[in-house]
Amino acid sequence: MSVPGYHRPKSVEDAARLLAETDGARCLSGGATLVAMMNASLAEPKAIVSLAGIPELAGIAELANGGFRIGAMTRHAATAADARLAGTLAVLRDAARQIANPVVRNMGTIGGSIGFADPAADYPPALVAANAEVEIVNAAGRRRVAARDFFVDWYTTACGPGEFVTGVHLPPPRPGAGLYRKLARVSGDFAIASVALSAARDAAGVSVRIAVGGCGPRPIRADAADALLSAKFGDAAAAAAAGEALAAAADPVDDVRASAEYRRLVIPRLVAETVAHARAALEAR
Amino acid sequence: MRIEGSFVVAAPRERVFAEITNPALMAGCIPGCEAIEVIDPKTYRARILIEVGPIKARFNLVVEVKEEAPPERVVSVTRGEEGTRASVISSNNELVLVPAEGGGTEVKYVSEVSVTGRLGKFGLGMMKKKAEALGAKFAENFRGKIEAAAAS
Amino acid sequence: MTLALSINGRIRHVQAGLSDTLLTVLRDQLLLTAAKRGCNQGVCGACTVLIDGRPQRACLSLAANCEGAAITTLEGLQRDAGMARLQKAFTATGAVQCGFCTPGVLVSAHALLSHNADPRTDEIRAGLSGNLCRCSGYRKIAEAVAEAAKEAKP
Amino acid sequence: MSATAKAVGAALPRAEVREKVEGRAQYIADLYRPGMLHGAVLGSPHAHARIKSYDIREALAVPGVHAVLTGDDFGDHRMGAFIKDEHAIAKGKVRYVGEPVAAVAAETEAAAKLAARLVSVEYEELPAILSPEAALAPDAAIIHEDVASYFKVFDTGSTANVCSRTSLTEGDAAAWDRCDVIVEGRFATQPQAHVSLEPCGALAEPDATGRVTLWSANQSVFRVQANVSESLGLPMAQLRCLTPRVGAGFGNKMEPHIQPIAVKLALATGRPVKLILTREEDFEIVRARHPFKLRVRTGALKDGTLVAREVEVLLDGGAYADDSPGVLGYSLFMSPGPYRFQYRKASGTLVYTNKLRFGAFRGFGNPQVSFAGEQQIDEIAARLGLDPLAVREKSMLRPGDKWFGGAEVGSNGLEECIARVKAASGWAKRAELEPSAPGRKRAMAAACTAHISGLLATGAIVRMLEDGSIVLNTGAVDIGQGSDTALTQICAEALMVPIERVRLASPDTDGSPYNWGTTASRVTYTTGRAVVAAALEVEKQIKQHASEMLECDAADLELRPGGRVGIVGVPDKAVSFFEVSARAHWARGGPIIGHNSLVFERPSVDPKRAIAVGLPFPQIGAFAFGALVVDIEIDETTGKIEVKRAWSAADVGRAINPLAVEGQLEGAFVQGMGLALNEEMVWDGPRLANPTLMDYKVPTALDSPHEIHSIIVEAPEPDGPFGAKGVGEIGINVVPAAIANAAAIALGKRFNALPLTPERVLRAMLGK
Repeated sequence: MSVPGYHRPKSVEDAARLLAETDGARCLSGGATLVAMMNASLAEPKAIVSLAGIPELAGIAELANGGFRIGAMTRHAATAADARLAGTLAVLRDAARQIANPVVRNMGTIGGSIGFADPAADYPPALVAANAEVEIVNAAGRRRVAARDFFVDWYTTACGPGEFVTGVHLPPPRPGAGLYRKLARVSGDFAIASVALSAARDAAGVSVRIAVGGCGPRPIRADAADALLSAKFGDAAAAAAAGEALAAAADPVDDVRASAEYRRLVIPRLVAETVAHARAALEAR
Repeated sequence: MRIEGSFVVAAPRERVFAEITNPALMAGCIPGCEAIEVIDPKTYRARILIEVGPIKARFNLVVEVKEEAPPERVVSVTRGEEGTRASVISSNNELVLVPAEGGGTEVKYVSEVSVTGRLGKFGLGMMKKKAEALGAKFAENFRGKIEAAAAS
Repeated sequence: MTLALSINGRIRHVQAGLSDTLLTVLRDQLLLTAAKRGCNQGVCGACTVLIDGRPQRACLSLAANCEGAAITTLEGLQRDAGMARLQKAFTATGAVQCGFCTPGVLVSAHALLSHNADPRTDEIRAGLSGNLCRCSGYRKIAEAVAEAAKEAKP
Repeated sequence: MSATAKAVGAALPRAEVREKVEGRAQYIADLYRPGMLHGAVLGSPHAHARIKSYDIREALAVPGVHAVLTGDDFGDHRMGAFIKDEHAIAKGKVRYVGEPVAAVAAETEAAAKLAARLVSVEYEELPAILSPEAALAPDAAIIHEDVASYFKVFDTGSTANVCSRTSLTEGDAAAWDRCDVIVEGRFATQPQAHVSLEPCGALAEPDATGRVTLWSANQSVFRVQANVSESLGLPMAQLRCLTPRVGAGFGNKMEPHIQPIAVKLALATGRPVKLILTREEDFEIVRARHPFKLRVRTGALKDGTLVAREVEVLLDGGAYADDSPGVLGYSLFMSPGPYRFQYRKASGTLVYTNKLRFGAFRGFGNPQVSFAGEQQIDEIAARLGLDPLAVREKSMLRPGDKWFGGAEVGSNGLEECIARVKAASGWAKRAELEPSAPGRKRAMAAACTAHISGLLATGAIVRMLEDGSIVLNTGAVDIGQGSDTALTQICAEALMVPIERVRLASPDTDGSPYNWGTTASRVTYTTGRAVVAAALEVEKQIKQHASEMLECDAADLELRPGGRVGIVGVPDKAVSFFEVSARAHWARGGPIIGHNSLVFERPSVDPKRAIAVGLPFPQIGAFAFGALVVDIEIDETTGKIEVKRAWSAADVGRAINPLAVEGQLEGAFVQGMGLALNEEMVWDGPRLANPTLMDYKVPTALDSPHEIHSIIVEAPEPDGPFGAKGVGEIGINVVPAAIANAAAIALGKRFNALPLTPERVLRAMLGK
């Protein structure tokens, strides 16, 4: 008895087929993004393929290698509450906790959020810092793309026509620290700028991944920054140099939240602060 | 909404000017341009599809060349709408060609774009960011076409 | 197209197209007007309802997508003891001024107390950070929620 | 409530709170009428253009459309609070992007919105004037070519793009020579959106005779009636204006928004028409707080005594005058602040631009001038090494002093306000405050303010029904600030009846006495006075009846709690209001009705003391006073300011309902925090770039401190109802100034532009 144009397939393959065959069809996950655009008559889909009926897309499952697969339909609230995302993976939990507000975190999903790929959203830099991979499906099958390559441009991802995100793969959590520092005008707003950092510590030393959000068409990262921080994690000069490298790699714009110039100014300061907090967390253990 | 940018093309100014005022070539360079039709030497009709995330906006535009000072300057006005007039767009565009060292040409473009309707209200932030990306893509396509032609 | 939705414990039949939201259906067809339209973009919180027990934005929920879900609006919580305590506390502490945000705030507060019976003030304010109020400055709202939680203690 | 408990002063719950917490309260968007159509408007794409022609054929062809109206369907009638410069819809010319150009009524909202988009309009674009400076340029395009011919309610001095100018001067300019320290500076404040949570809307229903009943989100049913009748050329009596519950206003709904268009659509279709603006249209079409540009000078002696203050302002008024001349005049009138000065001068110019009209918003210009004035007092204190509050105490207005221009000041509790916030905040030990974490700077600062409550006319009708219960009718709209409750308490107190025995009639231009509006913090004070006076007339009639029933002299009678009247000193000689009223209805004298009308009459300026040019209000109001202390922290990494605690004291004469007074002070503080820290309407060329709640952000529960201590000070106002004055606006006035003062102490940098965003603060910290 449902509405014409509304589909709720039971499997990923059915969903992929519907998307490929139906003209003007769009994926509906949590609705926080797509329905907001429909209300603004920015998006006028002729068909909706809801992913709510596909069991494998929900929930966070531990993988054989000790890593995790977060189904595309997993709501921010569930990701924010999952204690298994610890150590280096805590960066993702910290990010999920700071998305919008509790009510929207009950609706929004990780697949919907990263599919829309607003670079000021909280998951893109966090997934890069967590060294995650994004699982994509199309009519032909599934493939995985590293998060650092998944986010391509403003609101543009590696997903081609008819493709959609089915999940996120996280490497096994390594002992260490994971932090997401978000600067926004008010609580719940998109970031002016954000820093996502994971720091794995083992006998060999510290291995750091860092990414900056809100300051370019996609999450900003720099091999030099990762290298500098990993080599001398305790050193303030290294943190400053890493901050400068990331500011140089950034490509911020002026928008209603802040100016490009301010974003370049604040990136090194946020990086230095986040590194200091991560180091304190490591030393505390 | 002010969109500006510049890029260098390895070709002399006269050549670049000729191509930039050639609708057929421009059609291939403007990202999302689905059709271009010459109405008269000074007026073109173009249909451009812009996709930003789930937004699909197909613009029916009329481009009027206001001033032409070969080989250095073109001023044009674009007017049009998309969907059932869901958005109305108008922009004043200026293109300046400056000789660059090594015989190339620097193409500087500035557009003062006004969008009202659905895209103006909600999509302005996104459109501005997408416009920057479109500008870069145009430059890439245009340079590719000119330099390929020059090389052959 | 007719759609059967479970609203406040009863199946209600409504007409819905692909882009009709739950908020439009609740307000314009079922005349359940407690949920308010403050922004239609999921920011203000005045349209908050419970879907399968979780507070969500009715303006961002497509009616077609709500088939099979249990939808509860403020009108459906009138005989809920927890809601009665909240209503009493909001009345006594002066937490209601214009009242436009109140239904959404009460639904969010009700959900907050149902999974955190004794929240600290900062937890209450975090729990309500998705409900905008322009009149009260939030202080008396947070106090009212704390008051209702205290009342619930055995 | 027991018969003896007092009504005035009791922290009673809101009269209408039950329906609000049960979700039954009906706001404009919740109303439905049989056969109702839906309205929509088309906004102008241009900021300044002549309208050449319309083509409505495509719009009319949309299925379900009943009427498509353009400027041609509206007569050349104009409305406006101070200058009649505005049509009901754009006519002949458009003057800001988004200005309604066409309106449609259709079976469904979707059909109306589609049809509105399909109205095609041919424009001849004109140069857009987007700043006051551009408006004043010699060759600037003229926005209102025929401003000279508009009807004006005062000597505005309108010419070219100048909408009005005002100046007020008192004292001897030679005072500047006596100053040991003079500080001078230029300041700028930003446009702020009200963001009442309820978007504007209206529902108009014509009857067979063409008389229209109009419900709308408003702050004054009488201003709705006046504006609709003026802009449509209808006699006022042809309109009956009512109000559902209103989802806050803050000034946004004091003057008209979509009502005239809704009424015209209803008349054109003969059907009820409901038109509710989207949030985005509410941002783009209605009104906002004026951005100010100020040049301010303040002079003082070595010991901190304030000597001279001079203020010059330039206001962007937007496309139509609306309340702007009043905001200009009032901001100058309040610009010296609550201090003694030997010399005060304030002058300003208001100009038309091609932006949406700027109008009334809580504080009405006072927050803007205080942002400059209260910082200069702190700057003087810092230069002289004195305690900023001590400097204020030395020169504060004292009881008996007159206001700038010579206006009478009744009660004055400023001294107690300052003392109470000093004590509560631990002001003396403010230097010992420690930041809560490394990398943060902390500081405490203060500011003082005054505000009027008054202005213009109001009335009250108190009717005793047959059973002795009371119906009070005042025409005052409760927009959430609690006037229904406060006025009921005042009436119950005056007649010594339990509050449940008094019910308030909903404002209705057919039956309510005139009330200018819920604005200028005026309802408790002005309408409260009328209620007390009307109740007194009822008391006289009751005593007349009782004297005949108890065979005694009326002078020997007294009202007793619980609705009784008896002979003084003779407890058992009494009759009930029920018995009196039954007699009045069935035997003698006729039903008991008390009525009072008043207009605030005390002059704002004493010509012997001051020279006023173009002052838009010959009378102004009673004076309330306030003091604010804030405790803030600044994150040195990002420049972001967090307000940790605040103490806001206000002399409200008498708190009719302490809960409601605290609510006003706390709500005003957080709305003031938005103005201080991040709210800003941003233009991208001619169009508003952030007309959505995704892009224009207001403080949430996590951005505002839980520790907002509202402190009620009561210096009874001689002619106030039980001593009460207004409190609606005073709590917002100096929030930006106090936060800026604290930031200056924390960073050693002075901020002369709002908002104090992380960007602005970090730049100042780094000297960039």
